[in-house]
Amino acid sequence: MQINEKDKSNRPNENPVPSDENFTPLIVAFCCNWCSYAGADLAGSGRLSYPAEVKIIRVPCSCRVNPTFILRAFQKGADGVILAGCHPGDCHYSTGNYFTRRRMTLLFSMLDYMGIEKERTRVEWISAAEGAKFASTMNEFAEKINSLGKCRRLGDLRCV
Amino acid sequence: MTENLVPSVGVITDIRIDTPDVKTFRVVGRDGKKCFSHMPGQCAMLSIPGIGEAMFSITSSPTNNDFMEFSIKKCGCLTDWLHSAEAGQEILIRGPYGNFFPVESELKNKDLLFIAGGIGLAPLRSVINYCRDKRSDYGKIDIVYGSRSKDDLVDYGEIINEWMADGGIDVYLTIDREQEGWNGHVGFVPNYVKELGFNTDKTVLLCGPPIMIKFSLQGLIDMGFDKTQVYTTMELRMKCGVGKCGRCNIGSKYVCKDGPVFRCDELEALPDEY
Amino acid sequence: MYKIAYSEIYNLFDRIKDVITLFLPAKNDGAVSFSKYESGTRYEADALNTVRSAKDFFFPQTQNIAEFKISGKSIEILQNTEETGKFAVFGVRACDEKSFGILDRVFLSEPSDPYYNEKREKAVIITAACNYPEETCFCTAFGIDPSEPRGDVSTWVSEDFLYWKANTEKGEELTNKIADIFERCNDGEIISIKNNIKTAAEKLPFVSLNLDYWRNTGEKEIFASEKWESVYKGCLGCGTCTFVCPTCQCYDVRDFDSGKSVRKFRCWDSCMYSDFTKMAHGNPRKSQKERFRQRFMHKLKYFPENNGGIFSCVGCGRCLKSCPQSLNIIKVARSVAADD
Amino acid sequence: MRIESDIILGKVKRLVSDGKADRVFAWKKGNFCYDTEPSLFTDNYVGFTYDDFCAANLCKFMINESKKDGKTLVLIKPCDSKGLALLEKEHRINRERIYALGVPCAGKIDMDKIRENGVKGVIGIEEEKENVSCNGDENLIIKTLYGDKIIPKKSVLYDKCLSCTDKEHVGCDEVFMPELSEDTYDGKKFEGVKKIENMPSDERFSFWRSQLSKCIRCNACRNVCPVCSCVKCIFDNDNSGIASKANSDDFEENLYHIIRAFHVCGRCVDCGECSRVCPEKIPLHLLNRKYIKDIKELYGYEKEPALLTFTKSDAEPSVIYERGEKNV
Amino acid sequence: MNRIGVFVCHCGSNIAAAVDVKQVAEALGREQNVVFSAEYQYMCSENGQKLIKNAVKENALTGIVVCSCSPRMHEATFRKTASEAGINPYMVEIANIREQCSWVHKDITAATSKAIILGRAAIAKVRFNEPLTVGESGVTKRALVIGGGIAGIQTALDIADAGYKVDIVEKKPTIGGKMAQLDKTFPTLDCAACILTPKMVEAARHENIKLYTYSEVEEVKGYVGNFSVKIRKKARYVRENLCSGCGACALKCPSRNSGNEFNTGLDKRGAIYIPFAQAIPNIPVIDAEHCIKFRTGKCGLCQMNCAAQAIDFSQKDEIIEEKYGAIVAATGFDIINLDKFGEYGYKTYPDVVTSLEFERIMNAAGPTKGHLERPSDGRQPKTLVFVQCVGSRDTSGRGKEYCSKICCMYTAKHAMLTREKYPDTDVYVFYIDVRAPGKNFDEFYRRAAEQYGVHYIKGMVGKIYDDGNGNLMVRGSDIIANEQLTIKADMVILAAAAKPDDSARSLGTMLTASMDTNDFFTEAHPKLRPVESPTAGVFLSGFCQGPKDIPETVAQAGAAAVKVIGLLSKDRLKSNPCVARSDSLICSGCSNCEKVCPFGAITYADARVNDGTGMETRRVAVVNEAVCHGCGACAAACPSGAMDLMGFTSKQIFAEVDAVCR
Repeated sequence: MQINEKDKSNRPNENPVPSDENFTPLIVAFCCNWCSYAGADLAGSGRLSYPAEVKIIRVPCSCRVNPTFILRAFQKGADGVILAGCHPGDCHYSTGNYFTRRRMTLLFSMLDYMGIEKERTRVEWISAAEGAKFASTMNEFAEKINSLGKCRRLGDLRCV
Repeated sequence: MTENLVPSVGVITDIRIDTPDVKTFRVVGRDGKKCFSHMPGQCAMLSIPGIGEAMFSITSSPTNNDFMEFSIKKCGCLTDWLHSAEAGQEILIRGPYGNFFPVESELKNKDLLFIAGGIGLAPLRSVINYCRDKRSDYGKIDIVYGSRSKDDLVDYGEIINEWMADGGIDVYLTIDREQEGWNGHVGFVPNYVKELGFNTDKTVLLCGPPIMIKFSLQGLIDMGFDKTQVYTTMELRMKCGVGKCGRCNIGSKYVCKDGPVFRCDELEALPDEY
Repeated sequence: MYKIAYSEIYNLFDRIKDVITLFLPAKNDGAVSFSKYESGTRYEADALNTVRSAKDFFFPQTQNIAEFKISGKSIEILQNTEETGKFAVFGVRACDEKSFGILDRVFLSEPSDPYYNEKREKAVIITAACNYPEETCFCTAFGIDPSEPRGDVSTWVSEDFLYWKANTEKGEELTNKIADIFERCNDGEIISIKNNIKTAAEKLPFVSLNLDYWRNTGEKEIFASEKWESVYKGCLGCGTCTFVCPTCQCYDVRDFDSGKSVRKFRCWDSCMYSDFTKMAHGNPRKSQKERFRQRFMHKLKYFPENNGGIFSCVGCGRCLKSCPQSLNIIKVARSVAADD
Repeated sequence: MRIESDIILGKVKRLVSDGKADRVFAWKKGNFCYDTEPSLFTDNYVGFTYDDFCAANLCKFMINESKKDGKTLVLIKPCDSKGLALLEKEHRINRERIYALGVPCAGKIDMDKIRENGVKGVIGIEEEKENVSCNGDENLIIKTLYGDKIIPKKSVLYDKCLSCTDKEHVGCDEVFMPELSEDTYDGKKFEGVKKIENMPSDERFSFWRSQLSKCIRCNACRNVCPVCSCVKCIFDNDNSGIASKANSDDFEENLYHIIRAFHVCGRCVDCGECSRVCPEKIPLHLLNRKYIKDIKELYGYEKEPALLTFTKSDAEPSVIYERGEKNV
Repeated sequence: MNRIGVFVCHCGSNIAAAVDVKQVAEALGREQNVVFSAEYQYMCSENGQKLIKNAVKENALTGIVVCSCSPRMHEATFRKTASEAGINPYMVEIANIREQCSWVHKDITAATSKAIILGRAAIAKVRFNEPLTVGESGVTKRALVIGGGIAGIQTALDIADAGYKVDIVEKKPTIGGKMAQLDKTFPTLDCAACILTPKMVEAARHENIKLYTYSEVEEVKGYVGNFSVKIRKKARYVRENLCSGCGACALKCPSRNSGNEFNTGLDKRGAIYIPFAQAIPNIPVIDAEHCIKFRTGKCGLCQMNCAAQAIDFSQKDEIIEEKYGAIVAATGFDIINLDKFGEYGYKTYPDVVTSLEFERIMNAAGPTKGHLERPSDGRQPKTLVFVQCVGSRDTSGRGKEYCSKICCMYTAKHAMLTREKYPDTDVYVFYIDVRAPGKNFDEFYRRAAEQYGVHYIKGMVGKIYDDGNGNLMVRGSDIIANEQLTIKADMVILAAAAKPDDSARSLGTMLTASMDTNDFFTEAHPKLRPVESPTAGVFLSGFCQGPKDIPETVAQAGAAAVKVIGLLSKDRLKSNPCVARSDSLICSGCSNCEKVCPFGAITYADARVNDGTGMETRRVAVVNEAVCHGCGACAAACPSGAMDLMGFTSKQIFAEVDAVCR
């Protein structure tokens, strides 16, 4: 496309902008059913609060998460994506999270290489007993995304 | 017409179950009127945003001024969706597209022989009803229609109650295999046509699955018909409906624009692509 | 006819830019493409052809058509096409200019395509003669004269001057707005440039490309030729030739669900792609051979059949350069026509 | 010593007459001195060539060829041979129906690089007969419609040849005249990746944005890739949820190339075909090579593709946060 | 068309206090495909469930979304409700608006809008739910134990006692394994043979146990409950049904060149032999490699001397095919090869021996009849040096990184026994650490050091060499005294690292049971399922899972038996329907999915497919639904998207992501 070219100047500033008052980030958290989702439940039972911007999607194992799911979240306007699974060695399916670890390391490394702020992606190992860790991780992550502001480098302009 | 790719909104006002995998949808515009006028054999693009868009032949007769009907067989994303839709559903519609059976020229005053198989009756139904409504313009009408089973005969009710009741129309039904509760003819359409042995002065309108068209055409030629006497309609992947997107061609002809109705001698001059 | 010192060429561009949005060939990360001219943009005068052709201006890779909002059973249609402003394209070669005529036959035939038409009307085409045609050029085979490019304005370049000649009303209009930057001259000044180009063009390897076979043989016969079996083998089934081709015009109409609405757009498609004709219940063009054949049959037989013998090729040579596997229309045109 | 097309052809003919194969997949001389087309030779060898322009990797054609009865002889350059091995490992080819003849490679010439020298209207390319220095730095005489030009051969080799570290064939049935292969490695395999890694993230972003925005989604990179051999690519499958035909938004450019790189991650044989075939000259190999570098640094050498195996002591994803500059 | 019902639970005030449930129900009621929406006090209560059931019937619902507590709480409840209402239980999705919403977000506006979004995500997902049915398969009531050591014997006995048939496959001519070779056991010093042989006899006599000795597993097919195993019964050349076990053949055999495996090669045996006196079965075997008859065709002395006419030189290997419901791996251990440890001179000096060899030397039935004699000259050694951690805890890459666990204690045992029998012997032990964390273990070690006067030296041995006069010189370091020392030793005993038996790797491949880099079988969960392999129906017993001493082995053997019994007691196995599914139209057969599957649930088959371009035969992935656990690793590893996970399909997750981000 040339005349209809996605005019670069029309794209909102791609560099991080200081977050304004009204900015509420959208955070997608993929949690494995056996550890991290249960950890989130435990955070709930313990009434350990974290921002409501965090939306959890349950998957059987962190290894179910296809990179396209993460990119899809960014496409549709997520500002940060976090993937939480059992601690390495504790996977309910014994080896799932080892694959997750490699996949996500490499995927996030590529996003970083392409200039997409690496702080917008994260992998965390949270066991079913770590409700407090779940809450503190989400608080921390949300705070980081807040300071990064709207994700402008990976979203789809048609969706925002 | 310029806004050719932008459809208008239509409403499904009625859904009739014809066979286990065919339903007939009645569509009108939002204003309750017919969306546009057409000629028998022409098609329209129906779509549901996000699901898909496809070309369907308009099965109701142009003489029907109230609504359009589409008989749709379940065979893909969009058709699956439509089959699960309920009355009141809005859809997008654009058209009419393509050419039509020469009802006002070549076919006029001729004896007509309609041969259809399965869902192939859909495009012919429009012509049949058009001819019924302008009965005096046409000669004798014979209809040979067959399907896999009795349950797979589309528009069975209309055939029995209206067409067969009309004078001057002979309807011959057949099904592929014996079935309980069926006293009619059993056998494939091409063979049935041969058995019936029509005069060769008729003009034939033929539609059905490719294999049936092939054998019926051969049968007709064996009976002494000329290819110039036989019309058929084609169906291919269509996107634009206006001969520009470039995918529905058979040789140099675009089915959506130069077709879907072809005379068999024209078709024969084209590369044997389908 | 006007001329301007070649050293003043950027002043010319700046002038045009002030009057109308200007696009011209410029290098972007190693590939030359038509780019919007801003002060500082370097005109890539040496590049004979841009990687992609000028058809993009009228038939862009994606084109919004409409937008739909769905709630419950009802569908609402929203208009989402943007109006195009007037623009000029500088440096269009004779072949590309000729391709517009071919695309017009598709898009402007009834029913005329509104999106294409709008952009066509808004554009001022400023062509440039090809001083150094390349070995891949074979426009002359289609009766195109690289020394005599058409368009709304034609230009020629000598060592010292750029010559400017308006051919149409649109061209005149633009010329009048910037006429003060030029000096007048007469047509005779460019005769030697033209002759040089003609001499160079005569030496090109494919000037004598003979297409009589395609003109004189029936489509059914060519279609059934056994030659197709051997010519397509290297084809990857990619869309490179289609997308760089100035006359390829196949498109797809697709939906995109943004979550808020469904956007309907059309985008380039290629008959070389395996899913081009795929339907719910099968694909009539099953193998790459059939898809490959379709592309060349369309260019060399079907299109001429429907358009008074005009081939859907302008000899720009892009496919010769771009095909990853060195397949191209010349090889096909010759191999299928060959006697053996 | 030069690689002579005729000698290779002689060998091929001998193998076929010995019954090793029934047909030959090789290159055919085209319209121009530099154009060679992957071609199947069944009964004659008209146009057969193997020269400095035969850059195309033929191994992917074997997917279809090996479905046919009988055996196909295919010419395999050292860099292609890994692709063939991978196709075999992933069961995409029937190896028994292929006779892989390894042919030597002394680097292939990139016409675009010649054209970048301002050369137009090429009608012939010859190696300079005199002046062949002992270190093999040959010159090419480019004959054009507008005069001759002399260019050092090494300067116009494909980038993929300059970063080719391995001139040894793997898994071929036979390797012919391996001694003629020449080392063309410039010692800078990961330079390109490092250069980008060292940029600040804003710069990295604009680098890739501007490169990828050239993408026209012709799919040549995918279709030529010996690793991208899925019978149905997710990007072509309307049911996959991420199918797309054109880059309607920057996001789709990113998505396509990120996912493609990810899918070949750990499997990529670094043949460089993706960059060679890109009509827009996007350095796509820099994406794949980033993964090769990451894998090498994080996991070391492994028998299995990196994403299909693991060790319990693998690096945590946090390694990527610890390196480079921070955005917050 | 989807007809979805939404049910929002107040959970008393648990949800309703922080989420405006009315607003949620209203908002979700406006979503596409939602034809019914209601809120209620307690959805999980009888009345709540009745509400759901009625709504399903009255509105012809095809899908249900319950906005309530965590699916981990009540997903099963609502699935049952759906099932009772007549729709497929897997057409239910739960939006977790309690644990993950009302309990953690204080602000009602924020919590309510999040609850709506979570509800939307569940609605988006349920649109793509497919009815799933729980698969069932039968169970063959017979177990296979691979390995006839103490682990295998104990597992088999426990299973057999519970009334199920068990087969033991042992590759050696006799069962008994390593324990049969031991002299005494730590820390009680009771005689290994005395406690083992009764079990061997019991196993042989047990009506539910069938022994396949001198046999190996050749092929394993099938899956949990339905394994089909091919066992190669190697030719003994002795007809088991005729042999009386008199031993005359062995006595008469003129060949005396073969090392006696039972005595770790320290003495010789005939070509026809019974491994040891208490061998079970007590039937000799001909070692064809060394048999004169087999080598030259002449001899046959054994045949002539066999009164029972049991010798049969024409015997062939036999392949037995049997079906099993469960398989237990009990392949045991071996000691590592010491070729890479040149510094100890194991190969060079005959008086440098391994602990297992020492075990035989000390054993009354051993080569020296229990007298401590050194191999080189038969003299009684006066100075013994034990070296621990030979190849264990080794990070140099030559040995094993793990601790072999048993060496500290058996070395203490050896040292103690030596000192007890031969009080005039000097005994030194080089150790890195003494690890004695078992019942009475530390006491045992202290007894060796304190009461028996064994010299424990903390340090490593650097080199063992000959001083030129036929004396072994052991040079090592004493890191407590911080000095180098050299001991003139008559004999050196190396506590070589133990490793899984070599047969474990190939067995693991056959069973598709995952193994770690050391070839130990991986357990399904390191803490919670330590005796199960991730491959369903495969259980682990003994050392093959990790280093263990005898009581631990026996304990695990029992535990594995219980798991097997639990499995065999079922008539039908129900399988989770949320398993992977491969689309053969798209699958390229690349094997990526197979490689990441922890359960070996994926196999390949040639399928006839037609994707619209003609019929073709392709290699495609096939998921064994009975074996798949539904983790989804394959679905994410599949580049073409051919592999998907039911219940969590890509479409469903995309829909959820889209809904969450809308």
